[in-house]
Amino acid sequence: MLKYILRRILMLIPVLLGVAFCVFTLLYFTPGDPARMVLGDLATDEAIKEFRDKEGLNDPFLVQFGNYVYKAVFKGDIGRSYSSKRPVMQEILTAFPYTLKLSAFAMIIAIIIGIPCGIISAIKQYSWFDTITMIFAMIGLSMPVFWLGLLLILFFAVRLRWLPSSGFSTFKAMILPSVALAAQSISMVTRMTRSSMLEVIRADYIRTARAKGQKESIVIGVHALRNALIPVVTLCGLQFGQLLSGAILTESIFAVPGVGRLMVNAIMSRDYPMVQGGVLFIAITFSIVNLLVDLLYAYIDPRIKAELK
Amino acid sequence: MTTTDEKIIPELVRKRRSPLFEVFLRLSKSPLAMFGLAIIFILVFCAVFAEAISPYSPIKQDLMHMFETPSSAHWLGTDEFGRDILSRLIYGARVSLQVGFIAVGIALITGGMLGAVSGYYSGWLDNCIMRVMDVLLSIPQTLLAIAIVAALGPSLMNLMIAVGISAVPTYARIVRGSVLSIRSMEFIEAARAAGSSDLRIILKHIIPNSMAPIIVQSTLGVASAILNAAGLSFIGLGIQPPNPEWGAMLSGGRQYIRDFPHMTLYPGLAIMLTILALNFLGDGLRDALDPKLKR
Amino acid sequence: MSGAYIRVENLKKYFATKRGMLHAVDDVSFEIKKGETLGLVGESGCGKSTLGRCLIRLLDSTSGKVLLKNNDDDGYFDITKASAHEMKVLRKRVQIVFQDPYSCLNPRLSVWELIAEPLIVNNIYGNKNEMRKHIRSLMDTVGLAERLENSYPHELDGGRRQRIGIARSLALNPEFIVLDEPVSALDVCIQAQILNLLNSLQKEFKYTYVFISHNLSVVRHVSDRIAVMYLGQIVELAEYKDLFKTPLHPYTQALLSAIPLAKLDVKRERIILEGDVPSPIEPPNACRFAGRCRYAEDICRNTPPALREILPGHFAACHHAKENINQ
Amino acid sequence: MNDTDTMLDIKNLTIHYEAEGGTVHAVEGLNLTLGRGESLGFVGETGAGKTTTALGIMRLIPNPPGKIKSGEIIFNGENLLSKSESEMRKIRGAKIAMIFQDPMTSLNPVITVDKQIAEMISLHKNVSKSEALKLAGDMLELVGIRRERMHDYPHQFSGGMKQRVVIAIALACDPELLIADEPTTALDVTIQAQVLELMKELKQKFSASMILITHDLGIVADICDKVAIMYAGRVVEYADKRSLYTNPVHPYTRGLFRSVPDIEEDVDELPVIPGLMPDPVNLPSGCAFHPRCSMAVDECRNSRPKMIEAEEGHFAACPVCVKKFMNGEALS
Amino acid sequence: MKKFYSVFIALVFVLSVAGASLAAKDTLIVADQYDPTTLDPIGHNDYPTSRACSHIYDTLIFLNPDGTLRPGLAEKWEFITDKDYKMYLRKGVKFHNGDEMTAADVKFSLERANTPAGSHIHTYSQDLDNVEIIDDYTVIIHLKKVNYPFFSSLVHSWGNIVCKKVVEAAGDDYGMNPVGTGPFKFKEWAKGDHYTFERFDDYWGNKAKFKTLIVRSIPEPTNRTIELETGAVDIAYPVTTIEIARIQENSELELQRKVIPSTTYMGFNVNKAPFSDVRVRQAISALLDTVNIQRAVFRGVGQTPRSLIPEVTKYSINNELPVHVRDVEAAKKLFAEAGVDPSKIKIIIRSNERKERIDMATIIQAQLAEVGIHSEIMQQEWGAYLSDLQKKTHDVFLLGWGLSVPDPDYAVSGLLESNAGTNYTGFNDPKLDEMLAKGRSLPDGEERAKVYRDMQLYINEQCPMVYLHNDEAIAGVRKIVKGFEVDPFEVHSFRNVYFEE
Repeated sequence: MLKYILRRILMLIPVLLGVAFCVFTLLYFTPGDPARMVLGDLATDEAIKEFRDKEGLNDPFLVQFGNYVYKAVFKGDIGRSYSSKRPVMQEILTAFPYTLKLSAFAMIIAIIIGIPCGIISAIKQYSWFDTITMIFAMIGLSMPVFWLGLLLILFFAVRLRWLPSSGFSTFKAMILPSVALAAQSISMVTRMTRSSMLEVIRADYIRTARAKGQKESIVIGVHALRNALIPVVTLCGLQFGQLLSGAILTESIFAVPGVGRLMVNAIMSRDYPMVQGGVLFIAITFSIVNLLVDLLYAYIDPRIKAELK
Repeated sequence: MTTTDEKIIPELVRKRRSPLFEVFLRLSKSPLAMFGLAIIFILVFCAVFAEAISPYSPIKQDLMHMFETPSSAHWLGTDEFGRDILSRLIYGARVSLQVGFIAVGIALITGGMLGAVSGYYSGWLDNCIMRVMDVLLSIPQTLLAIAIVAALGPSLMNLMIAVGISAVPTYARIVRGSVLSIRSMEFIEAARAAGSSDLRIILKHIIPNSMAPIIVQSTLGVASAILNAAGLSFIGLGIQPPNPEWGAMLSGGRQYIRDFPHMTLYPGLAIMLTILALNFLGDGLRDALDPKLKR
Repeated sequence: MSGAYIRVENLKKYFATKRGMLHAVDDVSFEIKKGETLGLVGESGCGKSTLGRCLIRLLDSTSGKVLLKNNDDDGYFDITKASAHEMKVLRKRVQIVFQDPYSCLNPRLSVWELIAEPLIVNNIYGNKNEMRKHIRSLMDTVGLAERLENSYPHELDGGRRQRIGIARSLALNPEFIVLDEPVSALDVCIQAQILNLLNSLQKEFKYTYVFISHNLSVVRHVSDRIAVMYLGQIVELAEYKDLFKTPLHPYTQALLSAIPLAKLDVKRERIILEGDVPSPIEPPNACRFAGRCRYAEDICRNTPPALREILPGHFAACHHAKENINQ
Repeated sequence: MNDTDTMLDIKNLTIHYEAEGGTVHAVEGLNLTLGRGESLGFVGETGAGKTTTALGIMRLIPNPPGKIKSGEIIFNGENLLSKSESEMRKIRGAKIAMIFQDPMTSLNPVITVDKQIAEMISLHKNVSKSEALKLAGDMLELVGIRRERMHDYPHQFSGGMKQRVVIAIALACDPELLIADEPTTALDVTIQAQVLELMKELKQKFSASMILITHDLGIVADICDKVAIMYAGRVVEYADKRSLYTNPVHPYTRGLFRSVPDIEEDVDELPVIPGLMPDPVNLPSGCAFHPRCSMAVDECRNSRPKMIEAEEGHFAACPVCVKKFMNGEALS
Repeated sequence: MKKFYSVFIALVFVLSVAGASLAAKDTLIVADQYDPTTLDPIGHNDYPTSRACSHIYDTLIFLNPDGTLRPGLAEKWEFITDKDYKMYLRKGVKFHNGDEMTAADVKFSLERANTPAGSHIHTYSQDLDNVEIIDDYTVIIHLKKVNYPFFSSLVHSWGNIVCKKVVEAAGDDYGMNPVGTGPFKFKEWAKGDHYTFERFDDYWGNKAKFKTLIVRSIPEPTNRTIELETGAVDIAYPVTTIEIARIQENSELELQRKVIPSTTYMGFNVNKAPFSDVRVRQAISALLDTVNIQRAVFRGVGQTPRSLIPEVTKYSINNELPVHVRDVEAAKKLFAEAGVDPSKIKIIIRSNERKERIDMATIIQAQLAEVGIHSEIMQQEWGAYLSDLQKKTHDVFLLGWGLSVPDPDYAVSGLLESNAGTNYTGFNDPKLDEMLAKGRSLPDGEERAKVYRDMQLYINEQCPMVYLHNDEAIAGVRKIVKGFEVDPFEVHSFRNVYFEE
């Protein structure tokens, strides 16, 4: 198992190099002079030239990229933010807990609501509950998060004044963004649980369990659920990865100072090292989450565990 | 050889019906899918005949009638420039559908080709392509799209390119997966046994059989492309004003949400209905296309 | 020997897997006479389907030869070395019918298109009318009603689907057909129908068959000679009657004794084999059956037995084959 | 048949599935009796309704789409169809156990085999958890699997071993009736022989009654006492083994026997039953077999044939043949 | 599941109660639009950062709301010559780390602005030659050349005095660990969300009347107002037009507004045809109903400027000039004179994504269309926008210019002086450059006033830009908050704020 994990981590290296290269290329060809962005519109031409020299912005493309990778790999240094002058890593690590909390809450909400709804829907296929749940799930899936966010603000913050409309420092403030972000995940988890459950409860071993005289609740709750959860776990993992990195819109609506907003601001202000580092960080997080999901998988499904060995 | 059994069971007589029609027949059994299809038809109609059906020009300002709530003159009210929201929504359908379909087209053609090549000629080429896709997949779609728009500059075309490119890996994976699964099926072997060439096998056997998941994914993909584009517009990286785009309208109405919620309500509703319709249709298509492969 | 229509010499097919080389077909040699049916029996995973596919080069062999007698002279042509172009010509001579009558038919093609495919890809007919005539006659030959030509495979039952598969392989007028478990997915009644069909086709068109199956009674019914495979190797090869009367290999004996007979009062000694078939990945250099064989001795565990002619025309790969004659 | 010895009596059982194209008449007015200690071979082709009948006895018909429309299933004098779900649960596994066709899929892939067996034991026997696990190990040994392997997952076993586990589960609580639904179809011949041998042995040991569902007349000849032949949702012939194998009466039974290639005799062409099984959505009128029957008369088309006793304990649902048989005429 | 819900609800309840009780009135919570970029006073040139720095640091001189100056860290000063100022420093001023502020710190702080670290505020510091230490409490600031506005610029946050020792020790990390002499000391900064400062008890002047200052960054104007209404924040700025009425109507809130020296304009690229022709510029200016554009977009906030030097800045003749009137006929005539067919003109109007600017551009577009001028709006994100403007290939653009220093020179030189980095119009006029140089070299007085009067008239005649909007600083304040006043330079101070329940 350990060998497998190591191999997976090794396999990450080319992917991350690729990510770094992609982002580097993209930013290289993005209009806008980072020197100007860093030094401000009042800066003199000399200052700008000096900055470009110092930061190596005049070097050929590949040299710049090589330098970056060299520093990142051998010195663990992914640079300093142009705008705040702080180390990029520090900036990300300040922002990351917000995003992590936001995503985790959203994921928890999605799981708490999605899995039971999916199970009930599957057991009572074609019932009114099923129909309504599925329609709601579809609506949740179709609801643009920025619109849902606005509606939530309108009702819960503006009309009812129950919850604050922005910020992310108190528990109350976390509710609206988490719910807005969770909406899509709830729908996806519900749908996935339902379809996976539907497939599983038709499986032969469920019939075997029933033939033993087992109670329906245990047949569903033990025999079916664990098997049905396997694809749901993958989905949750993927979703969590998406949430972690894709909470950009939610963060911008609710002014959550997370990684997503950090990234958007960095892109807007040509903060190259920040964008680089941020995307790399997100890619790493994403990959680690995927790895964890695969391990969790192996935990749930002994067949996969056997393959990993 | 006798054909006795044919005399015994005579019910199997059938006329040649186009497979497309069959799919439609099955689709028509799902009310939700039909609802989706109807909405899409209305949207396409709006998009095509926007000039004819919208009551006002989408960019004509009327500073005397700003922020009007819905009335008989302006069914959905007016915005901060006194522009008719209904007309802007109708024209917005054109933009959104364009973005959705062209972006998916870009993603489908690029991703589909990469995926097909990757799946059919497995080996180092497959490995190469899939590692590149892994790289793209590990950058979140929205972020990738933002970065691409930022690099190319905001415009309708660039928006479509950005949304399209960011969806390429998804299609590459789906196409590859479906090519792989079909390639391992016995009828491909049977076709080879019959002497079919690679090209024929790809064109006649693999592509038609991998269409179902791709069609479904494309339908859902149009939905997510529209959503993605609206998201980009919402943060100011989309279509340039005064062109009507739903995400931008939503973003524009955002600061008036307390006094004039109609400005955010209708564009939001339009986006949601469109996505909902496409999702319903996609789900319906999935069911309608499926039985051919599994039964 | 010169009468042989197909000669297989030391054919091997290995697959690389994560856990090592899978010896699917391991050093197999035999020959097939023109117009006969060679039955190939064995349990799942013994390599019989792989062998069948190697025979007509649907799979490339690892080593060895598959020699097909030329039509115009007495020479042989090695299928395993045929170029792409030569294969295209050969496809018209060698064909296959697959086991699963569903997955071997493209679900998007109608019955008509399915049967027409071999004709189209080999450019048999320039004329549409002639092709139509041919397809109609093929359908008639295999017992498919004309009205089914616009149906799709999923609308048909297994028997009819298998008829389509047969029609496809007959379309090019082949000489040699590999029948890969053509009836095992079918119910007994349908199975009988298809067996009859295959039988009458052979009579009419003088086909040479290799009939692959795990069902011994079916194999016996159709075959002239039978080869028994175990773990990638042929362990016994004989005329069907000889094989059933005096099985020489202990595996064949066990196999035969395991067939449930739909008859009462047949006294048989049931030989129940212990355990399962071992893994075909990196098999030991020994008699592969030794682990389950009740006669196994040291020699069996150390030296792999060769396929020897024990009785006239009756080959077996067992160190004790001679002793077994009397048992 | 002596009434006191009757363990299972199925009367007029009708089971339908609601499908898109219409109602599937899976089982249509089926009658069947099984005495204590007997083993019954239940033979028919795919779609004849064998498995549905078995699931009907277990009351495990998936609903929707399936539904037991009418009939009675008298087990030990009590009608199973009038039992509540919780009463039924006490019967399943404890009194009636079932072995399913595909051992590959009938074990839960994420639970170790000892737990799967112990589950059955805990449900019906008043033992502690550890005791149940110990008993599970005993059961495994009984079916010929070493005890060390009790903590393995199903995927670690071969097909034949899995089927042994399934058998262990079924027999764990000493059931009175064992229903085995094609227990060896998915297995290779030599493995099939192993499993059949085991079942014979265990049946003896547990003195259970058994219903063996199969399409293989050879297996029935090997194991069963009684045979019922099923066609299109009905039993068309029922007799003890000897009587049926020596004197098959119903034309379908005879056709079935002849379709199987014989291992000792050479025939050029197998005598086949023409045509196909009827569409269960659209069963023919009268005798469901009449469209394929060479002996069909008008009566067959119009009225549904009843089971008639041809000789003692030998029933067949074909008045024409029974009459001929009783008259000593040759049945072609 | 039920159990979970009850726990969940209880948790929500407890946390909300806890949240409410935390807000005991020893804490001032403020909502600002953005987060500071850094807390290094010379590392930026934006309002949120200036505001944040103003709480931690002091400048040598302070600015009164009326534009006059008063002593800060310098008790008094004298002009030795036109370009040498002697500053007498206040004694006993403590930095937050306990060190005393001395002349060395002043020298270090001001000279540091001329290093690359100070590139953002280079305009202000560029004429500084060096700072001479006389003794621990006296310094002389030497300029390279006469520059009267320089002295006023010392009130800008670039003139904040930092602790030499700390800055040198911290290096690049200083921006997160600031040490100043101001009334608040740095406590914590949750980037993107809020920063927390605490009262500095050893402050040399009047100590703050509350203990903790929390400034939250809330970019959405609606959200700022909501938070103000719900009492989650005590002061919120900036307040946008749409929110004004809401605050005014709320009996618990007070609205403060003040016209400020900030100008939004539409600039022409004067080096690109047809805008190189002054008549075309004038014609386009005449075409635009700027007064109504301003009204439509800002609806009662601010006004349409008539001069480049804002009304509240000295020497402005804004109020003497006539109101801009749309005159389509005059425009047509000007086009005719210039020999330009307006229907053949194609303009790309550039702007960043700021809503009001886009709104104005949208109306401009419509008004230009009335004489057949075809225009497109190109909305760019800030980085690409500035970078494109640098390339000087643009047609027209919308941009703002705010004054942080009360001197008219800064209103003009940054925008139109030929060598200014932010001169995006490309205006290159020796006459104007000369006027600017002259204005800088004169002390305040009649003569200087005349220079700027002529300058304003000259600019209006050359029309390198169309003035669109003169902003107001608007803040919403809870009525329990006393002693707060919006600052005309938008660097709002909390030094005198206290609560009255």
